[in-house]
Amino acid sequence: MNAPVIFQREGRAIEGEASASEALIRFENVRKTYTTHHGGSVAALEDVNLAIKQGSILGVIGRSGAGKSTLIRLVNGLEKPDSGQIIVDSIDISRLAEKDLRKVRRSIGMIFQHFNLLSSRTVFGNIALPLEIGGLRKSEIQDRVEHLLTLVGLTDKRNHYPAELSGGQKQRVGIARALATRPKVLLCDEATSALDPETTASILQLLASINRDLGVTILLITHEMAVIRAIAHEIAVLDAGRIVEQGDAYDLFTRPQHPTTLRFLQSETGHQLPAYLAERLRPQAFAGALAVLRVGFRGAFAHDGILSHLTRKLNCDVNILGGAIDAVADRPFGTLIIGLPAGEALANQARHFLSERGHDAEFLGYVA
Amino acid sequence: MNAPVIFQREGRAIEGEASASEALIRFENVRKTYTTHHGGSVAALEDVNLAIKQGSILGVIGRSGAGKSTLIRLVNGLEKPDSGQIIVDSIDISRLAEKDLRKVRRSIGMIFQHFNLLSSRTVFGNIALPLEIGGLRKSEIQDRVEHLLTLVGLTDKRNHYPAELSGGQKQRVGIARALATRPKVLLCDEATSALDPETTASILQLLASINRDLGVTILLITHEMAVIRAIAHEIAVLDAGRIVEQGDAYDLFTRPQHPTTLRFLQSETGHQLPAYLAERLRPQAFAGALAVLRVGFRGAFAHDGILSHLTRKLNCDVNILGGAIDAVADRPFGTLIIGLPAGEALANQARHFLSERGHDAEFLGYVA
Amino acid sequence: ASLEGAIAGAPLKIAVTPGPAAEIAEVIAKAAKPQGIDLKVIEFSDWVRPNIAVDSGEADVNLFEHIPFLKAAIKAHGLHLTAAAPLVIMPVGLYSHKIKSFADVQDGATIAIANDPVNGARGLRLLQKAGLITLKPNVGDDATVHDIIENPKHLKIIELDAAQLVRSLDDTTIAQASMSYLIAAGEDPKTALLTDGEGDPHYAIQLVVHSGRESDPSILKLIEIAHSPEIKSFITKRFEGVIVPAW
Amino acid sequence: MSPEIFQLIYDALLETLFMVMSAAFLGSLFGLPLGLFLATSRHGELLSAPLVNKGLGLIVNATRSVPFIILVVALIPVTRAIAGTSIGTRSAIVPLTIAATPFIARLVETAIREVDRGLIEAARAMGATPVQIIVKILLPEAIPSIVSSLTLAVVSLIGYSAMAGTVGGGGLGDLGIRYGYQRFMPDVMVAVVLVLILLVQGVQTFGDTWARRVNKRIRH
Amino acid sequence: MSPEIFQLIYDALLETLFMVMSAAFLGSLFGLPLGLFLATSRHGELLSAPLVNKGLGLIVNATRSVPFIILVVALIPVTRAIAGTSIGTRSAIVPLTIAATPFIARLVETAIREVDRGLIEAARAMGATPVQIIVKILLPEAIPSIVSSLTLAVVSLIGYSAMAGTVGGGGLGDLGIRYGYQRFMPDVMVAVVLVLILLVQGVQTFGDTWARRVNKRIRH
Ligand SMILES: Nc1ncnc2c1ncn2[C@@H]1O[C@H](COP(=O)(O)OP(=O)(O)OP(=O)(O)O)[C@@H](O)[C@H]1O
Ligand SMILES: Nc1ncnc2c1ncn2[C@@H]1O[C@H](COP(=O)(O)OP(=O)(O)OP(=O)(O)O)[C@@H](O)[C@H]1O
Ligand SMILES: [Mg+2]
Ligand SMILES: [Mg+2]
Repeated sequence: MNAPVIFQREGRAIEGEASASEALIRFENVRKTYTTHHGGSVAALEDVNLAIKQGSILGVIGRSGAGKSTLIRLVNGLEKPDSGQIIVDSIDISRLAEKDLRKVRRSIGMIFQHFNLLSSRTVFGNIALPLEIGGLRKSEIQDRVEHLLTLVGLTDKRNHYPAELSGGQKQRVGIARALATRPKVLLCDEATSALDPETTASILQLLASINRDLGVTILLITHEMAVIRAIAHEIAVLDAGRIVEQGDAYDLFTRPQHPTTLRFLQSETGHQLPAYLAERLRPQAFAGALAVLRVGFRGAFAHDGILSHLTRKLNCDVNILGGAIDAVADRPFGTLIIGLPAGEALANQARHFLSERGHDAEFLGYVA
Repeated sequence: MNAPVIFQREGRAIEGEASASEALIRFENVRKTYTTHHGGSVAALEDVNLAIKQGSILGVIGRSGAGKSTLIRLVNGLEKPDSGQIIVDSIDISRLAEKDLRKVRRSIGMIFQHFNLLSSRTVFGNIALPLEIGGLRKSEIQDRVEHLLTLVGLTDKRNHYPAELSGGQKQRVGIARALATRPKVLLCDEATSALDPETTASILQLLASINRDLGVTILLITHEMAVIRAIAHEIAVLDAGRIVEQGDAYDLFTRPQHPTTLRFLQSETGHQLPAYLAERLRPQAFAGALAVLRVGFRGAFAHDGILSHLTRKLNCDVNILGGAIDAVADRPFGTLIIGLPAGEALANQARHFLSERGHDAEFLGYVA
Repeated sequence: ASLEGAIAGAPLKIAVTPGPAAEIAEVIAKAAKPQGIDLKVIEFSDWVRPNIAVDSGEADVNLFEHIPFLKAAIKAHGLHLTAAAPLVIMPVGLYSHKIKSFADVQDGATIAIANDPVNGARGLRLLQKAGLITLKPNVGDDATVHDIIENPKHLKIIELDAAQLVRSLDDTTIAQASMSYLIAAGEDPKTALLTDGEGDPHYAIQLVVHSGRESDPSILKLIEIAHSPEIKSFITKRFEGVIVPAW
Repeated sequence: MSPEIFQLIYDALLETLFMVMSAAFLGSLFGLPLGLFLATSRHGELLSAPLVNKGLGLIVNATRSVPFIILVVALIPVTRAIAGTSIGTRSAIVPLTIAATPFIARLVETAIREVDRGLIEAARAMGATPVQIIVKILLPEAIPSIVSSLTLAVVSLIGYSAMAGTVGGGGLGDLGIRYGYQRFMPDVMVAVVLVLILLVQGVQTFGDTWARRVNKRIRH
Repeated sequence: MSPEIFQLIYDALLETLFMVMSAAFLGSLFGLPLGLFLATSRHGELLSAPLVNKGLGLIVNATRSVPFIILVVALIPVTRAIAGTSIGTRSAIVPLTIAATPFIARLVETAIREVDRGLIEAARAMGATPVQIIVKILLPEAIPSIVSSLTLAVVSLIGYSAMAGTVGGGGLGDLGIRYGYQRFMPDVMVAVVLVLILLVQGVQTFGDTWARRVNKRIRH
């Protein structure tokens, strides 16, 4: 068997005692296989080891079909692993009887990828469901649901049935429902995938605040890097059922190691050359050409005026052709594609200058 | 009644004869109301006027519940308008009998927000469905489906049933199914909402290529501005059932007029100050502070080395604190948040310098 | 020779109902075999279709009904049937698990009678005979509960399926019961409070044929076999004098 | 037709209504939980109890396999114990109920099986007990289908109730058989059948309307 | 029990199988399309033909409301025209089929109504004709539920067949009624009932297995 390629960063050990003791959720050598109707079998997860600290927000990313939903569904025992352990709050979930699982589950909220709303209940009724299951008093339920309706902006839809809602409205009902019981752990399977940026932002703010104020541990599956960037503390990258990279969100964003992570982040961090530029890129210099460099910045104030220094040092115009400077986990970082009206020599000089100051710089070619 | 606030740009008339004649799809004063189970009524669309050129890609954006899905469902007659006309290929769809609608529909592909896959058919069977409906020969169906399976990367899942697929895999089946009949018009309701960035990119490339090579007209609902940016030629912005802004994608991205559009784009174009900066922003200058400016760039090579000019002109370091330079509809544009180690006077000078050269610059405050 | 041919050519079909009629028909069939008649017994578990079967020619003869029932059926369904020969008399009696004499019948007691028209009338006439009710004069074989003009003890008269009557003895004060079911249920026919008489040829079960076939040679031959001493002795022995031959 | 016949039909209608409604009510009372249990007690399901499931399934099948008239006879002692007597309209309810129960149970079982698995998962994820899942998820979600099934069961019961005549239960079906079939009074038969059709039509229309009303999945 | 009785039971079993399977086959043949049509012809539905729907619904209800024994007799001319005779196992198939058809139709109707509306929409968006929607969407998606319904119908038919065979050679149910009910032979009755239970159990197990096999919604 191939050993998984795991990149561990900044000494954050996955299986070490230290992390084991502070971890609220721990996967240990978890393997999960599905058998299909036509008799085949699909290895959804293999050799998964993962520790999630109490009170942290873990972003899980990975290609479609990588096993993200499976991973999250193991945490509350909706799926049972073929082998390995899933330890939640010191209890091995996978070996728990359904009856004991129930208690654990009541402290875990889940937002489903496909919403799973009851068609027979109104928006209000759907959000009230977990509270009814928890046995809350009617007036208490009323209060909480009202509050949640306001939070997710569905007060005017309280009496609508799911069939009468738009996709995003259904998703917000799912979110409100998962928050209703004030869980200690929140499992979010693409919780904002059907929401517009504005609503997404407000939901993420909501999630961040319950994480900060109530210490809720959040597992967040998403394919939107912007979501990860906005609230994840840590990231795990799944690829074909294996965790290929995991660690601190800032580190992972700024120095991705695994090709999958890299490709994912490129779409987000301005790493990629805009199409119109990529088309015109030539390997050889020509008259009036700009030399194109890709420069990665990370640090306190990402590049501390370095482009101005470059301008002065080389005495030429620095043209920003693309890229982005942004913040991950509240620390700035970014990539800029710069163009210098210069030949190879000057371009190399620039590359040197930047590298010396701790910024990765890569020569890409020439563009008109 | 309130008249809708429509911002028309660059002379692109919505109802003018010119556009009417070249438009493949035209909405004329369309209004659509739903009645609900509890007796209320919801105005999903009001006074919608819209013209979509043959061969163009229209991105439809708007908040959750704005009426996007309703809009798209009117195009192939899945919903009937209360009043107004929807003209597709010179035929008023809304007045067509189901029988005649069928012919029109066979040339319109649709990707559903909720996938709507047959649970009783395998991936292969689901993709084959529209071809069977179209009465294609078996061998032809086989060939096309194989090709599509490759395109969406599901060859190894061909015999899986939908219940055995991940969310993104289901969505890809829905995409392949919509493309199977090689439609003239493609309606995409959040077609990539469940896909990771990599898969999204490849699907968007696919859509762009069928648009370019086959002239397929595409209506694309999405809440991901990156998707719009990547392939939309035109944009319509829906707000609470009304089209509040529409026009050329580049114009709209670079000079949004309506508050809704603005808010949407801010999340995408680096318009927003990173949270860590926003927190530290002060209105008054203090020792060692940086003056923070937001500069919008649009144009051939977005800012043509303007920051270098600024560096030389003011003789100070220009610090890029955030923002992004990117391309919309293959033309560069962007917003950068820059910091100048300077007092108010110098900041004003910089603002002037930039504004003179056609770049909007806004003074935000001071940061340490 | 022609007669032999006709007889050998097609089997005769006799429609019966389960119980004594079926049993007797089986014995007749056994006896007929050596004589060259192939008699096929078809059991019906309702009382309408054996007549319809004979009327339509799907059966040649039936054995389950007495003349009053036949008359009613002919009238009701417009059939072309004729009684060819009587075979047995199955008396009907009034039975009880609760009382020893009619004098013990309490006010408002429940009495069960048959729910088919003719046997129901038979039961009502027995009740009249017992002095418990009075029927309209001249109602005869189609009397119904609506023809009761006097019911001094306010008897509750319930109509039940024939086979159900015996089973209702524990729930009723008096139930009308046909001997055949009574025997089958293991009750003693002799315990009857009242019967309508072993010798009442009015209720003799008939061999019934399609009108015009009563002198059909094969039918005549069948009647001859049915009326043989062999059959007579079977009936007498098997039914211990409760069901008696009618010829 | 004489006014007497009208009276007969009217009485019979009341008897039928009484028998059918009682049996439908009782049959649902027992059949609903039984069907729910059958649907949820298979191996690996909510109440996973494969042996009990098999046992109950056998009993249900046994009850369903016995011809109604034999069931009536076999149940005489039970009927007597419950209704005090084995004959009459009231006691006909016992075998009718016992015939209706497994029938309704199977229909409910089928309806429950159709409920979206995702919803059960959602409820499990909330820590719902099996009973809560049944009461709060399975039943409400299956209601439109259950209502249609109950409609079917009531109509079938109207048919079954014709056989109640064997035990003196009376009712329209029995009237039709005795007067129309055995006495061949075609006018009575036609009248009875018409009333029966009206009754069934009414039940069906009511059931359909109700099923549509409780169905929240269908958009207006 | 005499070997003769065994022979009787064996013959009756074959008769039952023949009657029930034929009637189930024919009843499905007519009932399936009828049920499909009933489900899809209401106002605003796929084949929207509210009047025809109402008319057919009435006929279905009428057939279902007539007590089976009356139906059998009323159908004698039809039976004779089709089967050549009105008595015997073969001819019992006619009334059984006619009773089974509306029953199956109603069950199928309920099953079809449960199919996810989104799928019908998807097919409509593809330009599918109503017939294509029925054949390619509604039927395959409703199959698990239809199989369960057919199982129910077959079991019910086994019960009904006891009454259809109020004619010699009427199968197990009839044997049970004649020997057990009318001749008071409890041993035969018990034997017959046991065979019936086994038969029904077999049908049920087969149906359940089949329904599970065709259900692709359930994860393994
Ligand atoms: N069948 C219905 N009955 C009642 N109201 C409905 C129905 N369908 C949609 N609506 C309402 O109409 C409005 C527009 O819905 P629509 O599905 O078009 O929104 P949308 O823009 O696609 O939103 P999203 O991005 O969340 O999918 C919403 O407020 C929704 O609640
Ligand atoms: N019930 C099942 N039977 C067979 N295979 C399954 C089943 N459920 C999931 N799979 C397979 O397991 C793999 C992982 O699925 P999972 O749903 O965890 O992916 P995911 O990472 O959530 O993907 P997405 O982003 O598309 O939702 C996929 O290849 C999928 O096809
Ligand atoms: Mg998933
Ligand atoms: Mg939508």
